[in-house]
Amino acid sequence: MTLILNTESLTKTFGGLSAVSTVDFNVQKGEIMAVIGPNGAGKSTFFNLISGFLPPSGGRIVFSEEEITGLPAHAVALKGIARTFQTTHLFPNSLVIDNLIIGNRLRTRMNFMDSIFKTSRARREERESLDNAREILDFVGLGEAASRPVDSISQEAKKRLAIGLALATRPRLLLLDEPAAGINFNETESLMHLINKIRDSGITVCLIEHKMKMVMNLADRITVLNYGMKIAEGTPGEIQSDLRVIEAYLGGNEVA
Amino acid sequence: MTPSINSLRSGKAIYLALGLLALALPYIITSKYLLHVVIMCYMYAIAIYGLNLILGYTGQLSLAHAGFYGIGAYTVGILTLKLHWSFWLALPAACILASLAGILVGLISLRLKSHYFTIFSLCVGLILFLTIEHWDSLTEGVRGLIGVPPPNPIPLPGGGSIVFTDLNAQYYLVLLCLVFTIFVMNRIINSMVGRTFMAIRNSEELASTIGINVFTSKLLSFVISAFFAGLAGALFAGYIRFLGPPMSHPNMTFEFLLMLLIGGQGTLAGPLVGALLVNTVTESLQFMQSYRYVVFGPFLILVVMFFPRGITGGYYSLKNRIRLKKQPRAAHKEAPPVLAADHAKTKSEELRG
Amino acid sequence: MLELENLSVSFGSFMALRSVSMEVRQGELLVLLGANGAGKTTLLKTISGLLRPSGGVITLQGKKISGLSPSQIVRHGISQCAEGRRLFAQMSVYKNLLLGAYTCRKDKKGVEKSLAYVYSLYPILKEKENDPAGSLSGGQQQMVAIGRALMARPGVLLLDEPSMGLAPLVVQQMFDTIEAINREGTTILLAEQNAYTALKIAHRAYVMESGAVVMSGSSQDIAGNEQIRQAYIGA
Amino acid sequence: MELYFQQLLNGLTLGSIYCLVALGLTLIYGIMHIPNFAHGHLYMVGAYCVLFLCTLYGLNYWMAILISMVILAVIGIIMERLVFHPLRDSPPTNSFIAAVGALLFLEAGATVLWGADYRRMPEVFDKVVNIFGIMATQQRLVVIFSALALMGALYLFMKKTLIGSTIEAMSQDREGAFLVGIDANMVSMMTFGVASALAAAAAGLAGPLFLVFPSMGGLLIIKAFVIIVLGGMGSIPGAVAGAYILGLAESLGATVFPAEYKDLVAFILLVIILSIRPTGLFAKEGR
Repeated sequence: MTLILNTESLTKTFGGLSAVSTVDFNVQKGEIMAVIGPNGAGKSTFFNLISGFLPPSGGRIVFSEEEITGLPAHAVALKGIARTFQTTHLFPNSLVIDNLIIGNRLRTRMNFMDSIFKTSRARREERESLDNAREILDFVGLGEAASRPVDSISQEAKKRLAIGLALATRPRLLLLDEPAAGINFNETESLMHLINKIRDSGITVCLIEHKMKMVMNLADRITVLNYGMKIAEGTPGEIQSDLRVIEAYLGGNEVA
Repeated sequence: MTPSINSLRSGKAIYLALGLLALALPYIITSKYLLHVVIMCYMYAIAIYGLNLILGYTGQLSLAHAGFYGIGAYTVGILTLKLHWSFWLALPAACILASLAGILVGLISLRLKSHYFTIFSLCVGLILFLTIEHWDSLTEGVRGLIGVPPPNPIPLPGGGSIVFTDLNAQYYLVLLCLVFTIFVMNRIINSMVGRTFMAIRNSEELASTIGINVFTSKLLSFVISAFFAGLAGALFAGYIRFLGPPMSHPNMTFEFLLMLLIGGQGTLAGPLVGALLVNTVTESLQFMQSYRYVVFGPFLILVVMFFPRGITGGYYSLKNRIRLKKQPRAAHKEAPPVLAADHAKTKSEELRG
Repeated sequence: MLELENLSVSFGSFMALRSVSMEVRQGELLVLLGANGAGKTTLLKTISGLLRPSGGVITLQGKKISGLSPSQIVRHGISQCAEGRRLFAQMSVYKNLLLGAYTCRKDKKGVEKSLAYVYSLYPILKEKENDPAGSLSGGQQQMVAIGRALMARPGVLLLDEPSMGLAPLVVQQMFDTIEAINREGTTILLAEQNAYTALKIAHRAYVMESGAVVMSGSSQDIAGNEQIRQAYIGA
Repeated sequence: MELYFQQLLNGLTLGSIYCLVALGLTLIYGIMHIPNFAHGHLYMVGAYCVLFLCTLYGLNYWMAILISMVILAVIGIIMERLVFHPLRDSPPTNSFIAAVGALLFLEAGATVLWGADYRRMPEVFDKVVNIFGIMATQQRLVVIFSALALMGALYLFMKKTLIGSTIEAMSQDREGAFLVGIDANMVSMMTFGVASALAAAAAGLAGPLFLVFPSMGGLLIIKAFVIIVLGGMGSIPGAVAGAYILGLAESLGATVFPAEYKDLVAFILLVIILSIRPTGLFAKEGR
């Protein structure tokens, strides 16, 4: 096992309050790591730090043996970390396939002169981007829907499309922020299948999720945050029986 | 990404017909006055294509546009009138200068978020206007630049030359530039570069997570937008041959905005449709002159309320809807979100843990 | 007293609440349990009129209140202390409390009485009366939030995760006062993640999972049930 | 030296007028998050109201200001209902554009009704007083002190009345305001009413010093934006500070720069400030 991502005492404070404090976190290459914790535990802030949306107040982030602390979001993406958001922002008026083509942008070198003169580079890159989009679309199971308007596909399909957009950047690490938020429980099955498939294709996955059944079935390891601090880490089995976790979730002094 | 991709393929015949019509226009309409109106429409359309790129495709409302238009016009005016440059040299110089101004303004302003950017751009627009109005030694201030020479004649190989005191010659010059503009815009918006702009319009956050440098992309869009404003201004100088400060006033930007919104922002045909429509209506309401805003003001409000994507956008969504209906496995229509009135999640909430 | 009948809320095709029926009896302290994203906040927001149900009815003492605006619902005697507190951070504690009594502002005497009551519950607020609410500690801010909701003299008080982000010791104090408020006659619907602590003070409980009620019963029954752990951490 | 004192006084006069306009703008921004580009044109309509009430109906100056404040409050409320309320859920650029539409309408409407020519309001307080050797027209002093009085009244309204506090509450936490039963519609209308009345008061006070014409609001509104960006958008103390800073900067700048560039001072100030601090001078961190 090799480490793909680790943070060392990562900290973020907002006006004196620490949303994330001294979190040491690591993800092994090829695993599915889940980050869980009660509301307000700092999970989203933690993702925002890793993906470069927020500059950390302290600590380090190392990705594939390279320090990425403080890099802006687009530079983090270029290093090979992709992410999704809780709310999906797709291009509502366009076709499903069109939403994915842009995912290949970071792999293209063409500038506006290329596009005006349709240079061979432009044509090659456009073709590659389209091929990439098709491939990803098949991968996330939306190949059939390629030429349908985004407005007309289901919420769950939109989720998969949003994940597809992140995959289209060909990341080595994929961060999923509550992939199952906003979809009905009976639809999570196909999503879990997709996440497993992503891992099997060699991409490391790290996700925040509230739906516990999903997390327990999916994750290889789980990190639990509470009050911005890491309180536990381990396999689903270990986490489920960890007293600190139970206390964080259900409150102390178990009466049962 | 826009429906225009499809319509471009299917509607080649229509575009060809429209092109031929545009070419034959001076021989179809005999009224010099009408031809003049069309020339003005084309000129405005060029400037509006610039505005469309930054507002319609990149999602940033810039109110400095008339400033760049003014820079283009005055560059040509000053270079040809005072320094006796050839129009054909002054024209690219005007475009370059407008673009340079765009870079400068963009470098400062594009870091700002939506309303700050809009307010800032309005101030920039006013600064440019006030500078033009007050820099007497260069721009002749409120008197304006009078007697800008027309574009220099182009000698023809077989003797004789194209003379630009002729209305038809002016028409073809402006038409050529308009075609160039549409060509460039079409190429841009149907390429990865255009998709990049639209990704930013959609969500700056999402755009940056897929590796797009939002700032430099916005800057590029802004500069191209300024370039075309400059081009339109330059043509104006060579055609109208009188330049006064009002052409660079933010009110001019508002006019562009009106035409763009009515035509349809974020569509390829929008600027031209808007320019032609609004100007024809304005001209037919000649008697109203400056009062026309009594009608246009409320109209602008109604357009953003009911047709935020303008005529062209409305046409496309209608077409889409029909296409969807035809599709046998049309998906269930999604119910609109029931979120009561206004409490959309604020960004700070989303960022919180 | 407060009754929800087949209440559904959807965002697009996502059903955040599916046909939830619930009954809050006069004078009781009812706790609503469930993990993140189970639909507790959605439920409270719907009762308060901040979200519009896509199906079902809410009645208060027999009168239909679903579909009314948030301000009308406050006037009907339901006030909410929301998740994240939603205080007016730059205003003084006193002003925050006073605004809580906005709907009954005409009754000057009543407002004074409620204020005295809130100060008696939380004496520290009296001391910090003139400080901006945002400058207080998390626990004190939560007191302001509860106090502000009480100022409307509600028949039913909705509390959304009052323990969120608070240190365990402060949580205990918070629950003690909630119990006290209930004892003095205010019906309380408490949405809480901190299950065991909440069950200790509650009369009855409902457990939610994925937008539906999966269990309900007296606090003792629920506390003894292993299924609740299942709902929270899937174990 | 005396010149500087004179300019100081002018700066305070200008600052007072800017302040009343900017306060309204910042209030509206705080509640609705709309940069109301038409606000300067409400000021213009206010000026015409005072002018006509004084000249046509021979009303007392103060009475005229008071009545036009009421008229403008009504116009402001109508604008909120017809233009901004329907757009509250659409993307921000749409409301910006709608504000531009309202601005065009008001300016053209004024031109249609009252013509494009410049008018002058009769001077009411035309005596010159001498304070410590500085000559000042009474009107300037009237402007300065009336503006202060109005600000005081606004302050009392916002801080001492519960109804006034709802404006502040709504701008600090919208959902919190709903939860205590504050009616969003009522507050939005009230905010527009108060803001427009303040603009009318500013116009009435400034009227005798400047000219009245349909496009008089154009430059003013942009200066008002400069002020509230300077002070942090939505911030009331920021708007007051920003207004006086700008007023003084302009009038003292006039002693250094040629007069025709005085309008540029504001915009250059803004460019400099936003280049250094993209969220304004006094903006709070976070958010």
